[in-house]
Amino acid sequence: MAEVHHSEHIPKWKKDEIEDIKNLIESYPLVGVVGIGGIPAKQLQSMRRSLKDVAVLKVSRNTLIKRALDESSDDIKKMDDFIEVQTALIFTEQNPFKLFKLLEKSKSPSPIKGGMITPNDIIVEAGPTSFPPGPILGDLQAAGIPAAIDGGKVVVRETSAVAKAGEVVSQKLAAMLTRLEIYPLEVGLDLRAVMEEGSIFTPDVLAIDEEQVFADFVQASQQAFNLSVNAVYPTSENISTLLAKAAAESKNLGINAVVFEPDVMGSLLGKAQCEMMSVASAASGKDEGAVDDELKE
Amino acid sequence: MEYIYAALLLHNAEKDITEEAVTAVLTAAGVDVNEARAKALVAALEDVDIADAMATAAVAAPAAAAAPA
Amino acid sequence: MEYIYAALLLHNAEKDITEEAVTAVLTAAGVDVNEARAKALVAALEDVDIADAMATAAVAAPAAAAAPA
Amino acid sequence: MEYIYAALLLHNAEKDITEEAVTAVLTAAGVDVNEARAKALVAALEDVDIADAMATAAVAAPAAAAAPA
Amino acid sequence: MEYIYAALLLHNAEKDITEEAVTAVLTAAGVDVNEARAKALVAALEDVDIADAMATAAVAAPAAAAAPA
Amino acid sequence: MEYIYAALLLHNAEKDITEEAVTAVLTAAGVDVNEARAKALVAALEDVDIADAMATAAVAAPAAAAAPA
Amino acid sequence: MEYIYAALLLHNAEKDITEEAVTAVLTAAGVDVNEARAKALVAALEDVDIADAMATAAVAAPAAAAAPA
Repeated sequence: MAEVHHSEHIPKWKKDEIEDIKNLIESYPLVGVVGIGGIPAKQLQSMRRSLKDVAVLKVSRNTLIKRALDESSDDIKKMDDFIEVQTALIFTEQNPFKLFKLLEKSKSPSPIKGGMITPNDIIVEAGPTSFPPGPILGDLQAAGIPAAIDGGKVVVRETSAVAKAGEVVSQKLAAMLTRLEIYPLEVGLDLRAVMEEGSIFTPDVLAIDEEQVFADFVQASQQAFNLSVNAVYPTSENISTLLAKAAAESKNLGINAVVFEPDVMGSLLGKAQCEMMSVASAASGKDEGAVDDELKE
Repeated sequence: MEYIYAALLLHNAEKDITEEAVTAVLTAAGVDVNEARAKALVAALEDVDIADAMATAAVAAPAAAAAPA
Repeated sequence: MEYIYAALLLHNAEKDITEEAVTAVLTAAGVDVNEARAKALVAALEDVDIADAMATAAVAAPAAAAAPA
Repeated sequence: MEYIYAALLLHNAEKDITEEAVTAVLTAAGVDVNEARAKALVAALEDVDIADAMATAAVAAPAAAAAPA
Repeated sequence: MEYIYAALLLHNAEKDITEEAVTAVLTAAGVDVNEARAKALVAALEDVDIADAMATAAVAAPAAAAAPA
Repeated sequence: MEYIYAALLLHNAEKDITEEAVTAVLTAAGVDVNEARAKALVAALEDVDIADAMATAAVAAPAAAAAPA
Repeated sequence: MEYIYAALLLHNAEKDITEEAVTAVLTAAGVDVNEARAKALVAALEDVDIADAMATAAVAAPAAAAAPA
């Protein structure tokens, strides 16, 4: 793969390829570097097709990509840092955040192959499997998966991490994980960086916390509503609350200040009655003869 | 609330709640009666069925209780 | 209940709740006062914190209201 | 409730709640003012912290809730 | 809130809540009326059933939650 | 509520909330600005501590006697 | 929060929330617009329903209000 042709005589197809990439760089406001490791050729084709209306995916050799970047602007040259292993370029007129979301959504779980390094811990959960007893039991155990027979089925006895992030996954384990339908990898176009107008955006910036955005909108709407009511700026949205607030304040004042208005008399009478009952109860607790019979129920 | 207690006292004693009666009760309790409040009380109670209002108060309680303190 | 209202009236008016005071208020309301009851009430209330009991009423209400309908 | 609305209007506008002010506001609203009610309102509010009283949930205590067992 | 109270007052008095009426009530209260605010109030009330709003909104008050700054 | 949002935006950006500023923001948003509403907004916010007002829950004061259902 | 307010303003005015629109509103408010933030907001709105958020705000209120003080 690592073809190192530093000679002056570059074949024409390579020159054309470099020119092609440079043209793309010039025609799109946004250039992204994506990792395409682990994507089967067929899947890559279908991804390319599904992106057709949004972005152009250009798969090429890293040496040619680098050459094209180097021959473009100084800004674009900075994207060199992200060219490693299996790489493609993506070109779009899209908002980089939208592009990132789109590519993230295109990722799907995929089996890991023997000899590969797992990017995250691989956990095998305790529980039944679909296998009847047989040689598979030994294979699972040999791969380090705590399998046993239970009720005529192969089961995983306990949940355990069978490989830690950064470890190489053995052939045996990889095969068993696949049979258990455990797919530790996320395969898809992995956006490493995009450049737009000289600025580089990496996934840590591109990943939007949508829950936070939603929460911000909730908070902002509340703040706006609070302000509108507290500043008494009547609108069709808050007028009911303003009226209710005024009505409640009026009622409170009427009762608390004992203002004899027909609308609060019921409340005042109820309050008095309740107080009377309570005091009567306290008094009869001391001496039953202190209250009349109608209060003794 | 003295005025209200006086009114309920009269109501319970099955007396008419008039300005004079309210004033008499309050005066007997040593309260300096405000004529306007006594008048207003009687006027406000004119169209209120006290027995009814007290029964309604019991029903209104859950609504009142729902309001946070 | 008239006796209690009389007591509450006196309490609200910040007067002492004595047999004489209760009798005076009730008499002003046209109530034929039962001396023994007035005595008993005054004695019973001697040991009652009326303000407290009234406040309890307010607290008890929401609790009762919280009970399922 | 119009008397109370008038009072709160004045309170919110940081004006004194006097009989004259209440009467003026009500009259401007086309209300036929009852002198006694206006007087009674002013008397009732005399010693009241209005800001407090309007913000404090008044407990309209129910009759039943506190009934002795 | 004085504008709102003016509206409630007019509503209670069964008068139309117009800019003129609101202005008249507020002026009577000694308030320096802001024409734009009176207009905004009248506009906001255009499609609202006031009696309804007073009764229901107390039960389902919208958007409270003290938002952290 | 657009006017309120415009005000909050200006407040957050630490700009003065003037009729001109509000109008500029709304116009930029493609809103056909109503002069009276912009004026009313500025007037309403004049003496308001906005940070406070936006953080204070705008619930109707808990009412005592919400009408029984 | 300026970006959020700008978006709410546009939403309320029934305008499309595009990068250009957000930028225009913020610029009119005198805010130095960060292009990336505007872009991020617009991208986020693909999956965030503002009407939903506003409804949540309104629903959250009574719950908050019901919490004991």
